[in-house]
Amino acid sequence: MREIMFREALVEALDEEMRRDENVFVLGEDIGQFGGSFKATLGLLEKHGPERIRNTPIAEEAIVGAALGAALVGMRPVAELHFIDFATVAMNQIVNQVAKVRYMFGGKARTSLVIRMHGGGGSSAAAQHSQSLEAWFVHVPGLKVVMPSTPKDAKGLLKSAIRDNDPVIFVEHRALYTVKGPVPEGEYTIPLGAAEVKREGSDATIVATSSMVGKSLQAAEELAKEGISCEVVDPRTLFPLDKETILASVRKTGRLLIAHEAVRRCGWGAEMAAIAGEEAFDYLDAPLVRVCAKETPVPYSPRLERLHIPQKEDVAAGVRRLVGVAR
Amino acid sequence: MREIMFREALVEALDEEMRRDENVFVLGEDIGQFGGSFKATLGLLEKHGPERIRNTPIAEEAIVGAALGAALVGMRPVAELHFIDFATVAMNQIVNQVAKVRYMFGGKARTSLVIRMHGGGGSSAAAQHSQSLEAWFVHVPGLKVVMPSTPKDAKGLLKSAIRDNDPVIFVEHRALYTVKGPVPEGEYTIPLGAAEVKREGSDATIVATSSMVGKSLQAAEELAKEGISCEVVDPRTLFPLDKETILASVRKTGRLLIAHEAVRRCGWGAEMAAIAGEEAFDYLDAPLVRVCAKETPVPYSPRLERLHIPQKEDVAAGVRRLVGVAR
Amino acid sequence: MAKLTRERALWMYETMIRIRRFEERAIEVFQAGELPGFIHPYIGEEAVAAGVCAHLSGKDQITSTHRGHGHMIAKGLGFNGMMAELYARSTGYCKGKGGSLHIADQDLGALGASGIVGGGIPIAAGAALGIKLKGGKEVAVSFFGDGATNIGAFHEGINLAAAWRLPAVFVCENNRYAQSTPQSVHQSIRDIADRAKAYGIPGVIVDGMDAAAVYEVAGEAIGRARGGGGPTLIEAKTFRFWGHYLGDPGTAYGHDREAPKWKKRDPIPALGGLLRKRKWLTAKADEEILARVKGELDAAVEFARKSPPPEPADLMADIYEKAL
Amino acid sequence: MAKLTRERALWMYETMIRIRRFEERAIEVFQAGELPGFIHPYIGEEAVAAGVCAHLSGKDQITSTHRGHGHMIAKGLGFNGMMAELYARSTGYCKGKGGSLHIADQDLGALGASGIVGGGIPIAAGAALGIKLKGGKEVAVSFFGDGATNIGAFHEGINLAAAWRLPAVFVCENNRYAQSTPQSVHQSIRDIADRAKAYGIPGVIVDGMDAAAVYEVAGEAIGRARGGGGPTLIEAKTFRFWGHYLGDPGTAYGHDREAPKWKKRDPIPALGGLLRKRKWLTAKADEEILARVKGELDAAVEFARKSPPPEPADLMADIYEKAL
Ligand SMILES: Cc1ncc(C[n+]2csc(CCOP(=O)(O)OP(=O)(O)O)c2C)c(N)n1
Ligand SMILES: Cc1ncc(C[n+]2csc(CCOP(=O)(O)OP(=O)(O)O)c2C)c(N)n1
Ligand SMILES: [Mg+2]
Ligand SMILES: [Mg+2]
Repeated sequence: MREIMFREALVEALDEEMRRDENVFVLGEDIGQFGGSFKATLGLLEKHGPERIRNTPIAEEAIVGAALGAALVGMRPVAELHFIDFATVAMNQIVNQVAKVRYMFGGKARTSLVIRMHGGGGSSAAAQHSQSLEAWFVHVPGLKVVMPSTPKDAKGLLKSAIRDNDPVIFVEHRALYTVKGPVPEGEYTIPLGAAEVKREGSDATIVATSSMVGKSLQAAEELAKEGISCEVVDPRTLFPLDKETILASVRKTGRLLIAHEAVRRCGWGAEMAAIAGEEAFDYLDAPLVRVCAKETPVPYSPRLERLHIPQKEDVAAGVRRLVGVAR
Repeated sequence: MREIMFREALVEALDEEMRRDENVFVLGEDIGQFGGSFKATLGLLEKHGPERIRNTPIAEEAIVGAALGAALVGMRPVAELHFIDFATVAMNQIVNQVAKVRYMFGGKARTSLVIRMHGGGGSSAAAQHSQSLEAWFVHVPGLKVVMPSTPKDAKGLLKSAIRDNDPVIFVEHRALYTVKGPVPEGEYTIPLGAAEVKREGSDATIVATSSMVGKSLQAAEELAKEGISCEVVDPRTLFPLDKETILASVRKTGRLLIAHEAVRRCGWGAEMAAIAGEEAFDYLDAPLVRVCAKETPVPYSPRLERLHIPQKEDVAAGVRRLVGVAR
Repeated sequence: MAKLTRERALWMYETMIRIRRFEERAIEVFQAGELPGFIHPYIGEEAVAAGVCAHLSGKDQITSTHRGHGHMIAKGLGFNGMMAELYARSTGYCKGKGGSLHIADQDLGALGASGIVGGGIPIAAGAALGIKLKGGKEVAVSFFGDGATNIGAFHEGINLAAAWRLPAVFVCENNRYAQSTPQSVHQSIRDIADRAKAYGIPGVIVDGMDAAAVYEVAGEAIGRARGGGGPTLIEAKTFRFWGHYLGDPGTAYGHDREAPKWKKRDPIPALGGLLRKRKWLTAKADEEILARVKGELDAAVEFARKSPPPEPADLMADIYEKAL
Repeated sequence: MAKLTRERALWMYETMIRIRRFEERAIEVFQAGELPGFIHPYIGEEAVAAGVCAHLSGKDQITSTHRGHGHMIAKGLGFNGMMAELYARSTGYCKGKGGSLHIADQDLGALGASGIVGGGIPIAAGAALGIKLKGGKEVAVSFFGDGATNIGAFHEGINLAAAWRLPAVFVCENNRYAQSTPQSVHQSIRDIADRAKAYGIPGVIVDGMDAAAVYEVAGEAIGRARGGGGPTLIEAKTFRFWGHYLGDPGTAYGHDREAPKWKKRDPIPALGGLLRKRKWLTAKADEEILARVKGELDAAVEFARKSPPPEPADLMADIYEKAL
C-alpha cells in the first residue's frame, strides 16, 4: 500500500468530502494560502476557492459559533482551531451551544459539524501550545471525540466525522502530522466508536490514545524480547467508546495499563480506569497502571518536557510493574 | 452553635477577610446593590464601598483577566463568575493564564486569587445554567479546587482560599445557598486539602462532594435502619486531595461508592475511582460504584431533571448493590 | 425605504399585543406556581421584536436571548407550543427540555435563545454565512441586550460578519440595564450604535418604543443585508417594564424610579394611536384582536395543562441523532 | 506634551539597536540549531517598544505577546537572562520553563507574554486596576497585534478599562498581517484606532516606524493615564521584516512583496538620522553603542551556553507556591 503522511491523509479526506458534498466547507485561521499552521489544509484553497476554504480572523468563539450557525441552516462545516489550547476561548460555543442545541431544542437542531484541533507537546512550544485537553470534551454529553493515531485512521475517521450528524471534536497530535503510514487509495471510512487492536498479546492490555499508540507499540516490541506479550488497543474515538473491544482484551489479559499524553489527574485514563473497575473488576489480577503526563504545565525546556511527557520507556516500565517484573 | 445560611457564611468570610487585609477585593456581575444573583455578596457594598465591591460589565474573560492582573501587582481578588456554565467564556484566562503563569514565568508570579462560581441543578434552570464542570479544573495543574458542602465548611474554606497564595477555584452548589447549618462565631479557617469524615461507618465508604454529601448522609441514615453502616467522606477540596483520609476509609470498609452531581463520563469520580484502583486495589471487596448525573445535558422539565440528577435513593440503591443486598 | 403598509402596521400591532398578553399570562401562571424555572419578561420592548420581524419570512433566521418570548412570537411561533414549553410538557417546542430560556423552532427560522449572554451573535453570523454559501436571499438577525455588547462574542461575531459582508442584522435592545447594572456603569459610551464604527458597518439608533420607527430602520438594514450590502448594527433604546426576572422588583438599582416615565411611552397604545389616526384600526377591530388573542391564550394554557410531561425515557433521547 | 530630550532619544536609539541585535543573534543561534522551540522576530517594529517604554519606569507594568522580545528588552530585561531562557537554561528569566513565548520578570514590571492572542489585554487592565486600588501613579501598558483586535479579550479588556477609567494604555502594533492573513481580510476597517470609539476613549494613529512620533503619542497617552484620565488606544502602523515566525518566508501571502518598501523605512537608521541631524549622535558614539551591544551579546550567548539546564527535580517545582 502507498505510504503518505498523516497530514496528507487529512487533506485527502477534506478534499474528497468537499467534492462529494457541496455543503462541506472549511473555516479557520490561516488555512488558505498558508495551508494551515501544520499544512493540514495545504492545496485546498487552490482546488475549492476562498468561499469554501475560509480564512478567518483570530476569533475562535466566532469560528465555532459561525460553524454552528451554518450547520443549523444545513451546511457541514469543518472548523479548525489549531492548537487545542485555543479551544479555551471557544468553550462556550463548543460546550453550551454546539453540544446542547439538539437536546435543549427538543431534537430538531441540525448540528453536523466537525471541530478540528491539534494537541500534544514534544516541540518546546511551552505551556500554552502543548496541552492535551480531550477529557474536557468527553465530559460533555452531546459531543463525540475522535483521536486518530495513524494516517489511515486519520483519513477514515475524518470522513466519518464529516458525514456524521452529530458534532465531532477531532483531535490530532502535532507530532503525528509528518508521520508516514499506509493509506488505501480508494474511498473508505472508519466508523466512529470502533476501537482497533493494534497488536495482539496475552499478558497485559495497553489502552493507548493518539501519540501514545506508537510509543506503546514500540514498548510492546521491546517487552516481547523480555517474554512479555502486550496487547495494544487504540480506542480511536473516546466517545462513543468501544468498551466491548477494550474490555474483552482486559478480560483476556487480566492486566490493564492506560497510556495518554494528557496529565493524569482527571484525564481520560481516569474514566477508562473507572470503567475497568466497574465492569472488569473480577478479571483484574493487579492494580491498573496509568502512564500519563506529569501533573505540571508543559515546560519549554526539552529536558523537562521529555520528563513531563510519557515516553515509551515509561510504558515499558509500567507494564513490567503491572506484570510483577521489577527491573 | 448558631445556625446561619450557606450564603451568609460566605458573606461573613468575605467581610472578615476584607477587614483583615486591604488587598482583598471582590469583582463580578451584579455583586453590588443587587448583592449577587444568589445574595452571596449582600450587604458588602454598604460596608466596603464600590472600589472594593466592583460591579463589572458582562465580560467573564475580562473579570478573570483583571483579577489575575491585579493579583500580579499584589492584590488578592475574589472574582465571581456566577454560574459555572459562564466559566466557559473565561477558560483561557483560568487555564492558560491564571493556572500557568507561576510555572511558565519560573516561579515569580503572584497569583493569589479566588474564582467563585456556582454549579449544579435542581431548579429547572436548564442546560446552560445547571452544569457541574469541576472536573475540568481538577485536570489543570496550577489550580486548586474547593467544593464546600456545609455553611461551616464554606466559611472556613473561603477564608483559607483567600489567604492562599495559589489560585483557587471555589465551586458552590446553588441548592446549598439557603441551607442552614452551625457556624462558629469567632475566627476560624479550614485548611485546603483536608477531607472530613461526615459520618463514620464500617460496611461501605461513600465519597461524596458538594450537594451529594447531604443526600449521602440521608441515604446512610436510611441504610442504617437496614443494618448497613456507611462511612461518608467529604473531600472538601478536590485538589489538593486528602487521599489519606479517603483511602483509610476504603481500606477499612473494602467498598467504595463515589457520588457527585457532574455527569459520570470523565467526571471527578473517575479520578477517584482510578486512585482507588491504583492505591487500594487489594482492599476492594467489590466493584466500585459511581452515582452521578446521567450523561445528558441538564433538562428543563423537573421530572426529567430529577432523573438526571443523582438522588439520595440512587445513593442508597448504589450502596445496596455494593454490599450485595439486592432489593 | 419600506413604506409602512396598513397590513404590516396591523400585523405589528397584533404581534405586540400577542407578546404582551402571552407574557402577562405566563407571569400569572408562574406566580400561581404552575411553572418551573425562571421568566425574564420582555414587556415594554415589544416594538423592537415586532418592528424587526415584520420584515422577516419563515426562512429568515433569528437568534435570541434569555428575554426571548417576544422574538419567538414575532417570528411566528405559536402559543400552544410556547406555553407547553413553559409548562415543561412534551408538546412544547423543545419537548419540555428547554424551557423559557431556550424556546426555538428550526422550521420557523428560530434558531433559539442562548442563555449565555452574547452566545447567539456568532451563531447568527454563521447562519448568515450558511445562507450566503447556499446562495439564498434570506437574512439572519440577532437580538441581544446592552449588557451583551461588552462580551467577547459580540465583538467576534460582528467583526466576522462585517469582514465577510454577511447578510446579518444585529439588533441591540438597549433597555438601560444589564441585570442590575446601569449602562453608564458597564460601558463608557452613551450610544451603542457607535460600536458599529469598530467594524466599518452602519450603526443606527432608533426609538425602541416606536414600532413604526423600528420598522423603518430595520427595513433598511434588512434590505441592505439581502442586497449583499453586509451587516448593520441597530440600537433600539427601550425599557423593560418588569425587573430583570420575575421576582426582581427592580428597587435595588433604581429601575423602579425610571419605570413610570417609560411606561407612559408604552409602545402598544402608541402604535394603536397611530393606527387610529390613519384610520387603520377601529375600536371594534381592536376589541376583536384582544378577544382573539385572549381566546388563543386560554386555549394554549388549557393545551399546556392537559399535555403530558415528558416520559422518563425522553431523558436519554435527543442527545445525539441516534441513541448511543 | 513630553519633549524628546537627548537622553531619551539616545536611550530609544540604543534600545532599538539592542532589540535588533539581540534578535539577529537569536536568529543566528536558532538557525544553527542551538535553540529549541519557535521564534517570532520583532525586527522592524523596534520603534514601537522603544517609543512607548521610554516613558516607563521599573514599576510600570506591561503585558506582551508571542512577538515579545522587543517589549522585554525595552522594559529593561537583560540579555543574559533572556538569552539563557531561549537556550532553556536554569539561569533564564523563567528558569527555562517559559521560553521565547513567555519571557517575563515581575520585578521589572514585565508581566509576561501571553502566547494566546489577546490574552494579555485583560491582564493589563487588571494590573491597572491593582495600581488604582493601591493608589499608585504607575500605568499598565498592553502590546498586541492587529490580529489580536478581533478577539473577544481585546474588547472585554478595553471596555473594562474604559468603564473604570483605569491607568492603562493599549498599544496595537498593526504590522498588516495576522500570521498570513492581511488586515483587509480579517477586518473591514482600515484604522484600528477607530475601535477606540467603541469605548469612548481616545484612539490615535502613529507611524510605528518613527520612534520620535511614537514617543510623542505614547507620552501623551501615558501622561493621561497617570493623571487619572483613563486609557488610550494607540495604533502604530508598522511592519515585521521577517515572516510570522522563523521558517515562514512570507511568500505565501504577499509579505515578501511588501517588505522591500518597508525596509527602506527601517526605524533604526531613521532615528539615527534624526539624532545626527540634531547633533545628538556622533559616528564614534554610534560605533560605541554597537560595540557595547555586541560585547554584551557575546557575553550573553556565552553565559547561556555555559549555564546548566534545569534539573529533573525542577519539573515539579513552581506549580504551586509549595510543592503539593
Ligand atoms: C456569559 C454570561 N454572563 C452572565 C450571565 C447572567 N445574566 C443573564 S441575563 C444578564 C443581563 C443581560 O443584560 P442585557 O444584555 O442588557 O439584556 P437584558 O436582560 O437587559 O435584556 C446577565 C448578567 C449570562 N447569562 N451569561
Ligand atoms: C487565541 C489564539 N488564536 C490563534 C493563535 C495562533 N497565532 C499566534 S500569533 C498569530 C497571529 C497574530 O497576529 P497579530 O495579532 O497581528 O500579531 P503579529 O504576529 O502580527 O505580531 C496567530 C493566529 C494564538 N496564539 N492564539
Ligand atoms: Mg439590558
Ligand atoms: Mg499583525
